[in-house]
Amino acid sequence: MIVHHILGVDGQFPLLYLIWLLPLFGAILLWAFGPQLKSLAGPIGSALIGTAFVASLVEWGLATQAVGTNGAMLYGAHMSVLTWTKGFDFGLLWDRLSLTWTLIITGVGFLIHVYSIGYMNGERAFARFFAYLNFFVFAMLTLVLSDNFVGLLVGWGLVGLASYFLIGFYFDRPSAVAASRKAFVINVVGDVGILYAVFLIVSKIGSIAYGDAFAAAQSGFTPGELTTICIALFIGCAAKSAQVPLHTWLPDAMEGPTPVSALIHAATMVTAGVYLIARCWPFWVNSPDARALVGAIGAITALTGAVLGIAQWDIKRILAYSTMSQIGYMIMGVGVGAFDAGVLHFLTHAFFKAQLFLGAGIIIHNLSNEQDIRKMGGLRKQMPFAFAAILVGVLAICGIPPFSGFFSKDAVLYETLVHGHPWLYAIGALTAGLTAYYMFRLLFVTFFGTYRGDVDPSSLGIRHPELAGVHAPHDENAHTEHAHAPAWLMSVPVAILMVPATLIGFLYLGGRESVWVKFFAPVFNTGSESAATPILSELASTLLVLAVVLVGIAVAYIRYARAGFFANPIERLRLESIRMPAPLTNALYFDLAIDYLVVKPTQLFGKVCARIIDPIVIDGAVREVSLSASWLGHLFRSFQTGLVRAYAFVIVFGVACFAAYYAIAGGVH
Amino acid sequence: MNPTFANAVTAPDVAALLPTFIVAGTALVVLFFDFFAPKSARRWLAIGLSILGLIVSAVMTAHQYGHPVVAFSGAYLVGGFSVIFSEITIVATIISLLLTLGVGRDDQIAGSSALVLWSTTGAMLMSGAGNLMMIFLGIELLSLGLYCLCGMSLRSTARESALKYLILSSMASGFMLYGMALLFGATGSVSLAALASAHVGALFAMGVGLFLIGIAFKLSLVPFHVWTPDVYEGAPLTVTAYMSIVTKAGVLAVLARIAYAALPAESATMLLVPVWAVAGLSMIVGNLAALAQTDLKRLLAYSGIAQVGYIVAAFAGRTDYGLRYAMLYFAVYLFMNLGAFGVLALMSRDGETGPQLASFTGLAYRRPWLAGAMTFFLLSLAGLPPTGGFTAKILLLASTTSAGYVWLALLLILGTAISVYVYFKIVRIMFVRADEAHVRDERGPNFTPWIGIAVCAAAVFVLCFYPLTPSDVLPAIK
Amino acid sequence: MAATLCIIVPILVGLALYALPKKSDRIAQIIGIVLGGIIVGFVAISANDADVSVRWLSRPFEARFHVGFGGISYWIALLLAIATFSSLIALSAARARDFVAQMLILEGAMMGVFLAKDLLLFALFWDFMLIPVFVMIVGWGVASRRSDAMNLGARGTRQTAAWRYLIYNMVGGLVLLLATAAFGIAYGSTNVIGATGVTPLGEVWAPWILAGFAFAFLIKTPVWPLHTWMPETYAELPPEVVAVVSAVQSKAGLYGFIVIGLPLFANDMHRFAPVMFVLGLIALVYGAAIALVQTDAKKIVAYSSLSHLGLILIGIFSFNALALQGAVVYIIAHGLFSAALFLTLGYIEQREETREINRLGGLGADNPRLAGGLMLAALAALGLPGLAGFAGELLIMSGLFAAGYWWAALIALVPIVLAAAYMLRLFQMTMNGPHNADLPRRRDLTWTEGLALTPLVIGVVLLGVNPGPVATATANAIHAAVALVPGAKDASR
Amino acid sequence: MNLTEFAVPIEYYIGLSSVLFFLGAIGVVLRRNPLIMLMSIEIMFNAANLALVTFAKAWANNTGHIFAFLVITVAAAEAAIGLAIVVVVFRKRQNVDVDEVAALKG
Amino acid sequence: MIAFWILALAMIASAVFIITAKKPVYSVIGLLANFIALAITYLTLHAEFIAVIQIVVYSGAILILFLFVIALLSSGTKAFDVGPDKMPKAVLPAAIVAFVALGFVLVGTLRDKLGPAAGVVTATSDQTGTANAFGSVADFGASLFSINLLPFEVTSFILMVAVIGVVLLAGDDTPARKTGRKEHNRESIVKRESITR
Repeated sequence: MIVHHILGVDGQFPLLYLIWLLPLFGAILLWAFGPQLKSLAGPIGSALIGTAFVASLVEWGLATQAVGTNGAMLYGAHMSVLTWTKGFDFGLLWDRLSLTWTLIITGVGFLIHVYSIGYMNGERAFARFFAYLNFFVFAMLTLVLSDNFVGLLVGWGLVGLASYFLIGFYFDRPSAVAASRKAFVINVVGDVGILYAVFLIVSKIGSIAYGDAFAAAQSGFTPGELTTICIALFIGCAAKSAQVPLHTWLPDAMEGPTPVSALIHAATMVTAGVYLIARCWPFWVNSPDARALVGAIGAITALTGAVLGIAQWDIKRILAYSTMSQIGYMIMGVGVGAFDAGVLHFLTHAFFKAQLFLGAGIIIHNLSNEQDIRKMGGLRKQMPFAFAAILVGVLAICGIPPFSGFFSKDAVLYETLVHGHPWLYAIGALTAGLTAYYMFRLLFVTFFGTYRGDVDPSSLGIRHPELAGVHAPHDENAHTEHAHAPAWLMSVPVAILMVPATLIGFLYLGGRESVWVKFFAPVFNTGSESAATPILSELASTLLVLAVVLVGIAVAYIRYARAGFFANPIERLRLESIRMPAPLTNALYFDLAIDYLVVKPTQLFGKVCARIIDPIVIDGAVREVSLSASWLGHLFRSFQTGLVRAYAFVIVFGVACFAAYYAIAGGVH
Repeated sequence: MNPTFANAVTAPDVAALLPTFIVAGTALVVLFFDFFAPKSARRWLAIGLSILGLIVSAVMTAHQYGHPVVAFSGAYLVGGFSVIFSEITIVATIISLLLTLGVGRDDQIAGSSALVLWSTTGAMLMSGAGNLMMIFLGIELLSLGLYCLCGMSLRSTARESALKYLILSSMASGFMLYGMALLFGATGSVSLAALASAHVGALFAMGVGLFLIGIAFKLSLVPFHVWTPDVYEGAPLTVTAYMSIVTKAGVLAVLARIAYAALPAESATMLLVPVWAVAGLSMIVGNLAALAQTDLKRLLAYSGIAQVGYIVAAFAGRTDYGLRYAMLYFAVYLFMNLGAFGVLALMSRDGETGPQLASFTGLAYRRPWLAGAMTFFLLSLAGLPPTGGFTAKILLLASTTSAGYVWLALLLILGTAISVYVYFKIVRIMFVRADEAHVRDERGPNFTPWIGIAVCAAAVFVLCFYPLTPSDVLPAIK
Repeated sequence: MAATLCIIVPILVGLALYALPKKSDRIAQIIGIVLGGIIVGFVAISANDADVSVRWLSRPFEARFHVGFGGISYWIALLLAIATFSSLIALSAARARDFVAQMLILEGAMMGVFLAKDLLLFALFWDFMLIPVFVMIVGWGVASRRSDAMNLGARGTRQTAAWRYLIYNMVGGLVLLLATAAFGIAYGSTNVIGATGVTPLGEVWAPWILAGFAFAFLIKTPVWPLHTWMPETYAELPPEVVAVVSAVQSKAGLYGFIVIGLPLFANDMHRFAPVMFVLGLIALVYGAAIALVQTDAKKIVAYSSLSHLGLILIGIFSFNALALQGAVVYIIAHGLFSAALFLTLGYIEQREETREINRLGGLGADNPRLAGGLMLAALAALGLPGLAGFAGELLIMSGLFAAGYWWAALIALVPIVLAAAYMLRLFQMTMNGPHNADLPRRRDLTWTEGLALTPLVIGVVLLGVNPGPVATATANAIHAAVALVPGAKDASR
Repeated sequence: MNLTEFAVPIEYYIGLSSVLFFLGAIGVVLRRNPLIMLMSIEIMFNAANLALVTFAKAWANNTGHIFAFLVITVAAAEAAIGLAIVVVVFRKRQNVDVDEVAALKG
Repeated sequence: MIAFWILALAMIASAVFIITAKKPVYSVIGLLANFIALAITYLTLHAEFIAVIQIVVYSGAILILFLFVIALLSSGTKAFDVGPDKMPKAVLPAAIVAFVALGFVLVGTLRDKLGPAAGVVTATSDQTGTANAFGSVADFGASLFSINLLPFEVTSFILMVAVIGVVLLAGDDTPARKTGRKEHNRESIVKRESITR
């Protein structure tokens, strides 16, 4: 008997199929007929996603209507799609959590699609790009709409694949190829973690459905098993959401086109971990160990991301580390049990980070793929729109009220206190300051001062100009065509994004009594566990964080926006580049450690097997056998001398043996 | 009191002997008609008459099946068991004669046919022999003809083979004879029936031992196999083909009779262990030695050593199944081996020497049917489906394991595994794509072997799916 | 009747092709494709076909020509038919008449293996199917194909590949023969595959007989350490053949464990399980580790097969119904994607005349369809959720876990990560990166080549989305078999 | 007729025949002259005959005599064929030495 | 007894002489001595007919045959030369092995009482001799033509084989006198090949 009572009622919502499959249809269409569609591919792909977004809204309404707005508030839909075998039933799930994600995926996705029409205009593989994007949306929807762990895992894997495709979109570029592989493999590590959790769940309850699993969360598992499940699931989250130590793929993933970074590696896919934890809240609620662990790792990630963000010069890598850091916040939030706060941060982050990336994309696009902020400067006047976009994003991410980030970050930080983790709070607050510092650093260095694009790279301290940032042109012919792209295609989505990036935080206005919390109250039915009174009141916490943020901004201002900097920015940047501490330039040696602790030993093992055990030990033994057979063959051949006497001798020898046997045998009787 | 000449021969005796004597008599007829035959017809006449006589004999032999007769005071036993071996002998002779049709000199054809027929007579006598004298005479009749057949060619290797065969075989006959003498001494009688009820003493054991040496020699079991490769290689191809079956047929019959009926039951196992041992040894050594061969006839000689090892191993345990499947396997061996020899005959330029391995290069693309036939026979020799070799081998395995001789079954498997390499070496080279300019396409003198090949292939195929295993074949001595 | 036809017709037609004139390659290929297509359709509609049973031997044990579709046989036969069909379409070998003939004979022989319901018949076809493969390595091995153009010195590898294939499998086949004979003697009949109510053999014989079967099965699969014939064989065989051999023939051993081992030797299978677990796990990790450092594209896939089939072996020996269903699914899945992989690698080798991934690179830009095909196959092989490989892996490992072998499931997860690494390495080093200037630029897949991949790719996707039909169709037989095994934990409630 | 009539014990005869027999065998193994090899074989046959005749006497059974008679006949035939083969093999050769006749080997 | 020892000594000595003699002619002499001694031994064993046959057939026919062949083969320029010994080190091992075999045979056969003393004497069907006539021609003939008729008949074939065989072996030796068939055949092969190529 499959139980769905926690997650919703069975119902028929045919529109769900449309939402889910429309992007897949788009992907196949664009992939198969890309060459024929040519530049139509972009609009078609965007339109499909847009339709899906509208459909989601309609479906939201329909679902609300169907379930009614009565006190139960349990609206949702389960539809049986497939059955593999007993216990392996597949269906779609439509509840508030998946709704939230669906709206972001299709909504922000739609905007980024539109943006991409401009950004990718003139690329040779234009249609393929949109096919991948559509495929990504499909995969992400699979992930969030699935009503069971395996369906989630399928989506989980497919988004990884889409991410792989898009990171490696410029597949003739070795760095992109390497980055895509790294991303995929690390993500598979995550998949494997989830797989393990699935095994455990299936073996205990014989079903993969969320409903069955969560129903059993309280009593169906031993605490140890529950912790194991949570940790295994979290391995998946860590890989997908770039948590320490599985985060190293994310900065490299910036090899992909900027819209991809915005959609996949900022707004949606990397937050899948947050979704998973939020979705599996019954497990977390019942497993304090997992909460502590996940919260801690979230905090560490947040800090690590911020620290590494300080040292970057590549605009996309700065944003990537900031993404990592922000996801750290989310994970910290959902990890400690503040599910709605974490999800809120996901929501606001989706907007402002998309905003930031798209803004950065405009810059990069206009500077012919220049990504190093040292070579920028003074862009405020050249690209006022981009400046505005980035400014809004920076203010939001730094948590300056009333921008959206303020509400969500504040909520997360305060909830950590509420759930009794003052250390996490401290780390979070520190990170907020660091975030403010490096984001404003980005802002100042990029937009203030004078333009440095024509300065010799080495004088800026850029050691390997060919390696710093990605300069390889997308396509030799593309440049000339860029000019023809209508500018509004890129600016309108950014402009639209600015609205939620600024305002969406107000959903949380009122804290526990806010619209947001009420909206999710039926989902995160955590009961009223008001734990220890926090050591700070909400207001105090907010003010403290704001103070730290302001300190960060101040430091950034002092270092990069004052006369001392503008006096000789080139020399200042050069010195800073050279004097950057080695641990920071080497990203805290995470890559190195993984290389030496995991990759190299595995390869060594493989080489030992391939070069020693297989050919020498196993094959050697076989070869010895066959060689001795052939040696024996030749030996017998050499006995056959052709001399009659020798033959007679052999026969007499045989006779002697026979005679010996029969002499003895005859004596026995 | 003394049996007189008049009642020494009765009508049933003559009837029992008739098929055998028809073969012998045919030889005389062939020789006789050869004087009058026109030159162009000598060949056809000789072979045709021989085959005719053999067919008549085969039919008559078949009629004896199921009617055991003890003829000539126990000297000759016909009926169930010997019929099978006699038929195998006759069929082998017919097929060999078919191969012979295009080979050799016109003026020798009648003589050689006669010798073949007499050798066949010897083998048939052996399969029915009821006493030691008959065994000895049968072997000698068989062998003497073969010495001559081997040496008849003008090639020096043929004569060398004859010399080697003669010397070594006579020596082995000597051992066998001495063994018989000791057996006579131990029992006071030469009849096999007396052996069965004899007291097993030292003399008896030694007699059996020396006798079995002779058997092992004729069956070319290791280490008494040394003559086989040289003689097979040197002898004319058709003689080799003939010899590879017919000698074994007669001697296997003798061995079966000895093993199953003519030894005291309580000590038979002990007395026969060396035979099983040399059979096991033959499987391995024969196949190993064949690994290194490039002359096809020689290779088949070694393979024959191993194959006989399989057959003899089936006697181990002396079960009904063992004999039955040994005979089945031997029948299959007859067809697959002669089929292979038929292919060799088509590949041999002078019809006498065996082709070298290299001349098979790319045969599958030059003469696909011939290559297909050869592949088929080799598959059978290796015990692979869809051939009689497969079914017969699995039945051999079944009987050997059920008799409790698992070690022999394992050796059989091991030997077969080695033999796969041996046989597939040929298959491989036939399918290798070669630079055809370097391969001389050797073609045999005529196409008559195709008849033999077709018969053999059909038989091998049919025996896979319809393995004839006659019942009531346990050898009798009375 | 359908089963009989599926076995006999390809063999007869194959033989008959030799009667065609030498130059009739085109006609032969068309005949082959048409026949292959007919067989696919024929198999597809024969799921409920009645068995055919004719007496073969009655002494010393009963043996019958007994063939039929039933349970797992149907699916593997379908896989075989599809794989052969694809291969025949993809075929581009020289001397196509002979090649098609051998392929058809191979198809018939393998049909025989999977449709036989009699042990002796099974053994017959088991050995028989080696022969066409041997012939094809010898006559059409990659080295020989290349020798037309450039490389005369590479004969050695082809020879050793052929020999290894033959000798290893022959040794296995012979031991199988011995075991079959012993079984026949001990049980009195070999007409037992798929039969119900077979009384277990006595304690003395059963373990040894099973050991014989297991030895043959392990070689055929192959499982470490009996695997060394495989990489070279797969590398040297023409891709059209290896697509069939790797896809289907290598499954014969696993199939044997399921339909012979489990129902007939339940006790002894249970006793053997620890050994099999160890071997399977070693194969699993070992194959993946080697695939990670190989540079020969086909060998990467070959070693990945070693790894994947090790997993199936473990799944079978966990005696868990879920794992066994997963094993069946994975058998089919692996067949589909490995056929696709080998076919695409064959296309690449044909175009670029090398398999060294270090020498390849950047092919994707000019050959999007080729890249797409390889990508999809590689993704299925690395267990991408949503494709066939994943479904099998998931079911097997869930079953393993449910049966209490959590540690085995844990170890089995490592190769999944490695698979991602080596498969992407394979894909990227051939398709991505800068184009190697030395390599000839040839055109993308022709439509026939694409067509050959299509059924496989469709199969991979369909099976990945819904393995239900395969899993449920075999559920009953598997439950019955598992019920015989002492102490087996059945996960499904 | 029984053993007591033997002036010489039967074992002596058998021992003698054994010794003769193996002298013959040694002759075959050691000599390179085909004629002497054939003679050695004749010795072996004769040794067997001696045993047969001895046992015939011991058992008072003349079958041994018959056997010996047949053996003599066979030996004659064999000698004839053997000598013919020796002649055809060695007629054209320089040396009468079986070691020289070893083209077939391996 | 003394007679036995003398005969035995003569036989062994002559046998050793045969196998060690330098020239085959000497061996023939040794063989003659051996046969005569053997014939006398047969007489001591009451095998008169066999003794006679031994003299007639062996000494009379076979030895003469040997002598003819020796004469035939030595008519060439170099008689009975031997080439280099190809297995010079095998003499000793061969002799040792043979003597070991002999030892085993002796041990094996002579360990027990031989003949009827070894076991129960059973009346066998072919035991027809009477005390007085044992070994005589009559006794021999009666047995030969009654119960041992078949073996006797078979010997006739053996002799026939010998006759035909020797004729075939020695009859036609020179390639020049071959019939045309082979040449004809070869031509046809060549023709066939040229057609097929």
